Amino acid sequence: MEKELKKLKYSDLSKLIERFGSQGYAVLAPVHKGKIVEIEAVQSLDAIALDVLLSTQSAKKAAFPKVEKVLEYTLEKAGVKQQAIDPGAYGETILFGVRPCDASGFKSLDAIFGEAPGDQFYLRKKEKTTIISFSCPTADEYCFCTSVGGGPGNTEGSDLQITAISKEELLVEILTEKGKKVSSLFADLLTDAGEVDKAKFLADVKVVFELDSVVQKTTSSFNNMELWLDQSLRCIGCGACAFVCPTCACFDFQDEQNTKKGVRLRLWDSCGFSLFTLHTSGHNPREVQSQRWRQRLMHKFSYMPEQLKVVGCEGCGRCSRACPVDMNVKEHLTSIGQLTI
Amino acid sequence: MPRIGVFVCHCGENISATVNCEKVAKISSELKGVEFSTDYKYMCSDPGQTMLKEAIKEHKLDGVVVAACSPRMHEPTFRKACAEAGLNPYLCEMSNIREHCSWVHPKDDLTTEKAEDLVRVMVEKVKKNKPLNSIKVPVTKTALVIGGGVAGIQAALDIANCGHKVIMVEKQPSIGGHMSQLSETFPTLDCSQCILTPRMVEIAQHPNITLFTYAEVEKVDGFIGNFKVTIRKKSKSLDEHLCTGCGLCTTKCPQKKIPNEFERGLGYRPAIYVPFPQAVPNKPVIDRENCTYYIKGKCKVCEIVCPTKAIRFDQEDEIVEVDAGAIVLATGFDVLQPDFFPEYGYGKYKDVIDGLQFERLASASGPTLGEIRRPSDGQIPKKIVFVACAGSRDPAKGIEYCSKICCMYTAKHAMLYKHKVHDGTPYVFYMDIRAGGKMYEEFVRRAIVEDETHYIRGRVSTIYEKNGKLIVKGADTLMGAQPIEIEADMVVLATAGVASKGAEALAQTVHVSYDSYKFFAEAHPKLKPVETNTAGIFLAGACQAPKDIPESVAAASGAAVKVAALFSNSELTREPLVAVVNRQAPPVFSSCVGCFLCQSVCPYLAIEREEIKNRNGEVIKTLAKVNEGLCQGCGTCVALCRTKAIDIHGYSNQQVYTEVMALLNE
Amino acid sequence: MQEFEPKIVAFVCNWCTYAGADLTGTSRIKYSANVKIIRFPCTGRIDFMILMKAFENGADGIIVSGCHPNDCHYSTGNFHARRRWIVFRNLLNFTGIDTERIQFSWVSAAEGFKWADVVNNTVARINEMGPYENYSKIAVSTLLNEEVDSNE
Amino acid sequence: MNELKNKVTQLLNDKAIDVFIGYGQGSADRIRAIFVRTAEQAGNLIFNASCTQNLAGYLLKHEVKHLGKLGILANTAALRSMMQLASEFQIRDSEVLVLFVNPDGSLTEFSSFISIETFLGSTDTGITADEKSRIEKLEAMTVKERWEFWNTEFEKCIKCYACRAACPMCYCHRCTTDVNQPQWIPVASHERGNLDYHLMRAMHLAGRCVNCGECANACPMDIPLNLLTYQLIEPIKADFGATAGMKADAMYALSTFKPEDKENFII
Repeated sequence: MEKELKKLKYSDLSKLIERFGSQGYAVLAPVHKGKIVEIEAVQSLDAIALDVLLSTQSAKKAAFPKVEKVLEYTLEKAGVKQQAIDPGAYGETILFGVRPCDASGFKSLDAIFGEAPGDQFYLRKKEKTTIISFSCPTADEYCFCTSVGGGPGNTEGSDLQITAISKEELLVEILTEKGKKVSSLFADLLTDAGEVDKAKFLADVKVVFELDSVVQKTTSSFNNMELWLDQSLRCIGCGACAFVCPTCACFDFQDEQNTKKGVRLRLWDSCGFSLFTLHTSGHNPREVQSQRWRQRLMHKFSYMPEQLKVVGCEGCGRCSRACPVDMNVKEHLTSIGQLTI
Repeated sequence: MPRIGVFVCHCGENISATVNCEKVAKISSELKGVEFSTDYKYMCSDPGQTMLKEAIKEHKLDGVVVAACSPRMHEPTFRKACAEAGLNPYLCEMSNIREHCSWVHPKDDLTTEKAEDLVRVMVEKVKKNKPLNSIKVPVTKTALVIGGGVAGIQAALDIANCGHKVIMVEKQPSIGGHMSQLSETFPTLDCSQCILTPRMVEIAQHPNITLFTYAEVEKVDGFIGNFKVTIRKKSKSLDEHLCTGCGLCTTKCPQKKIPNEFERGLGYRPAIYVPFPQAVPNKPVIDRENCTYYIKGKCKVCEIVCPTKAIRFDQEDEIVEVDAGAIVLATGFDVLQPDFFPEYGYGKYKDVIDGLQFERLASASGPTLGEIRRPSDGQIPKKIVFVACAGSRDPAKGIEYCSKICCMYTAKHAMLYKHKVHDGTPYVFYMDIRAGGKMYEEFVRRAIVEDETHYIRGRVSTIYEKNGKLIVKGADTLMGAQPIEIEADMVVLATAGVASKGAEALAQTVHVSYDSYKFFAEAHPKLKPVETNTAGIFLAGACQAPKDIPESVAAASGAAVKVAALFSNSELTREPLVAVVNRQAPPVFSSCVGCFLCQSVCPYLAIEREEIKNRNGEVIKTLAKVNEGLCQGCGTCVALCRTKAIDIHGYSNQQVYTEVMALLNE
Repeated sequence: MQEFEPKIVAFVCNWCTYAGADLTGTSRIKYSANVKIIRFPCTGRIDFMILMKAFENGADGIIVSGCHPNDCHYSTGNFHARRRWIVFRNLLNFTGIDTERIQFSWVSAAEGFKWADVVNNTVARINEMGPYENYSKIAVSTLLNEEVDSNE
Repeated sequence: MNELKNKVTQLLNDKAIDVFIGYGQGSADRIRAIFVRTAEQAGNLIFNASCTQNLAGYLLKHEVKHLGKLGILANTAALRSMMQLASEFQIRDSEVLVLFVNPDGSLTEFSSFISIETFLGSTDTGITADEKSRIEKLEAMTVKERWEFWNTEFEKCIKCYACRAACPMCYCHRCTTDVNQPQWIPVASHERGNLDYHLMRAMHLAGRCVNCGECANACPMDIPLNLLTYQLIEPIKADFGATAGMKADAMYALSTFKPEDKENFII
């Protein structure tokens, strides 16, 4: 649809949250939890951490939670009796105050879970989720959205985007039908924006590498084990990067049962774990960490662009911030970009 | 899909009285994987076992749960039955719905529900059971007999006569035990020494028997068939090979006033001494506490007079290590210590003595050469009061049991006294007369009728001295508790038999359990009276509970047969419930990381290091490996293992985990 | 609602407490049916995790019982177990799991009476404390029909 | 710092080692582990107050080991980790060349485990006052409050296993969490799975934890995991006289015992 530009008084922002609530929307937003920032259900504006650069975890859990029940069953004398879980049994949700990279992160997930026949547990939740992102007035040295085709004001994936244009005023971009529908809940608070130079209010994030060349060089570096080893020697093989990543979609199925009944759960998984590829035979096609690190980069910068026509990275830098041993993906990609092949 | 069979036993009324067995069988039949379920009056009976076997064949069962008594009782029975029906015995489990359910709970729904729970747990467990094959371990055909009293002697001779080696360890300088102290024995009144000494000599001369006197067991390692025993031979200060036992030294020793233990302090002995004339071995030892040389540093009279120069003052204790396949405990009993009876003046008045002391007085080889004379002045007592149950059956004294032998020996004492002092009058205070046994009741009658012993039913309250007489106050409960006072010349207390000193320590050394009185505990009060809970260790005689001579001898022979049976094969088959370290295909090999914490907890040194080498012979991994010959299956290593690489058959992680799951999730 | 019947699991050593409980039976001493015994070869075998599983699956109380010190059938299993329990209790207490709900005891094969006492006292105590909810609340969450998603 | 660079350069030139594990400048103001394999890379070595990461874990990393003979810049925690690893047969004496920077900036080279043991004998290895007070604060709470506290903490856990990966003592190739027959620890990062995992880990580290704090530092969700194992250090020392990582041949507190061990809860 045609993008609409409106203005909203900062002081009215709290009304939005109240109205969403009264209209039966669940509102998920960044919330301070000690040193970290979680994305959680909120009831009022003051609970929301709008000032933070980024939430510790990405917003993907709105449609792809870390633990998700997909099946229930009972063990009966006759055999196993299943009860399916309705993937649609979720209420309308508004994802509020997240950053553009969170919103655009969903395009990778859409591509992955959207492949026929389509992952209903993800899709039905996503369907019912409206994303109201806040553009980025600041950035830090881990940010590199602009190098992967995004930006501090990138509207891709957002239904509404809000930008602070003064202490009192917010610019509201209505981007999709979904966004329009939600904005109708506070249409009375909106005034026409007219011409606004949004860029003025956005953080300056330098482009540090040329994406196409990184994609192409990554692809052709598959056998350059020296490179991968060099980059990953200090990697300790945890799953922190994958679990905070807005685009990582790998999951594991686990049955939890006692002698009577059980549930099947879908859980986040990570290609960084040695168990991820361990075969029953004891053979592990990715025996060492450098291979797992290679897989992580190849998947995001080679396989996904090739197969899904989307780069599996939004440049949010969460993986690097979360990494216990300071694996810095921006730095690694830059060095790949500088390879001469 | 598993095919489990459930068999619920009524045990006559024992279970069905409080548990609804039909219901338990019915509920169990509804469990996943249960193919067949039934209840029956006596599962352990022949028809019961036959039914079990037929059900296994007919329903092609691959697992069996018998809900009945304690597995400690009948697990072997039913596992054997399963084996006979072609089912691996380790696919059979028992639910204990008798000892742990029907006998301890009232008749109500909860009790039946508990039984159902216990069955469900085992059904789930047995699904995780694996077929196992028993382990063969070699047997050292040598028996260790600890204690050289009549029980130990009997056990040793029986085993030796079956052609097996025996090592006997006795802590006194001579074997013989309490029996060698007795004068005559009930009910036949034949001389104790006369029947015992030939057996003692036989021990000394038997080609299959090695005798260590003046020695104690310090350490026992290993397990059934393969015990490693450390024995300390206390120094006798004597070269036994040179000593001829002439006894010259004992006559010349300047120390002559040492109270004689064998005579219970009624006589004296020198510092270098033979406990009694018929001692085996009949060679002296030096009692270093009382020897002038060891106290003052000079004397050495014995060394000077010894014709064969056999004395060795600088001789040290010797530590001997022996292998044994089985152990017989025959450490006997002690009698209560004097301080136990302030109210009876035992230890305070010379003429209040205990039964064993009376035995010495009555013994032809005793301090009075068989004449009954009171210790204080050597006068012949005209009135003796015998007090039965001195300590026994007396909760106030903490001894609730009946010492069993006192009634009989008290009657015997009265008789011996009467035979020796014709004008004397014996009185016996008793609670009940317990004379069960062949010719026993008749014997007591004789004491009462022929030897005119005055039996008074009642407890003695107090004894005190009054101008040379012992005033015994008591009551005759048969005469309406009428108070009685007797002026006696001497009082003999039939003191309770108690566990021998050091019984507890020994139990801990050999790892057998013991009861609250420190008597060694049998594996089963009725069906395993001579076995202990520790395989390969057996009980003989009064170390288990007070016993008279025939009983001790019978038990000893019983224990001997158990040993002989164990020795009848060169290998013994052991339950395969041992730990095992998992193995996987390369490059993993095992989830064991080789931290070897398991090694440090293993009491049997059963965990070994196994090096995995590549083609070039380089070690690429070091894993723990269980030596199943040594492993006894305690499973301590399993609980410690962080990678869960080590597990134990029969109580595997899968099994115990499932049991908890099943128990808590109806 | 029906009154509270505590679920108590007893993890016991085969050689002492299990035999002791047999003796309780042969002596016909009565105790509460709430306690159900799981047999182990030795307290040394009892993994702390199996106790966690018991709580998770709805146990209101736990009894762990073995041989008196020096009496271990395997000579040292109970000593190792003792250290394990000392540390484990510390940890449970520190993480807010009520150690009052775990009773440790030494019950020998000869102590049929003691076993009955241990059981009855524990049952009485757990009855007072009531059902163990705060653990089971989280313990069974995924098995009940409530959402486990962290976002609702 | 130059002394360090020169020393490592020399070691590499002399082929005394093939790789040196040390600290280098990381992103922003962070410090990271670097693996020096050439003389010029030695120039990247730094050492300052922020160089606190325990590098000992890398000694067991497959790919690092395969680079050849290892040298390492160890802080006190790393030295203790090495002692503990040695007592668990994970590293052998004189297999690794160990350098240590003294407070005055001078270098000490540890030639053998004995020398490390002697050094540790005279070093403060306890937990910090701050850590102590946090533990005491928790201990002052009621059982219920503690339960609530840890529940809120564990709820945050995403089971990324950074704590396990960062811990030098978590070297098992197959952790209990990875065992699925039976599935002792639920894989899911729901409250139960998280509680189980962290209790299990704390128990498995009891008597082995050298209080380096890597677990807590590694946690992206800021869970104070170190407190779980730290609060066991004092009791284990008091009750069993054992402190982890002080001797290369030390016996593990939970695989040994004293017949006279004291407790007050077994009836």
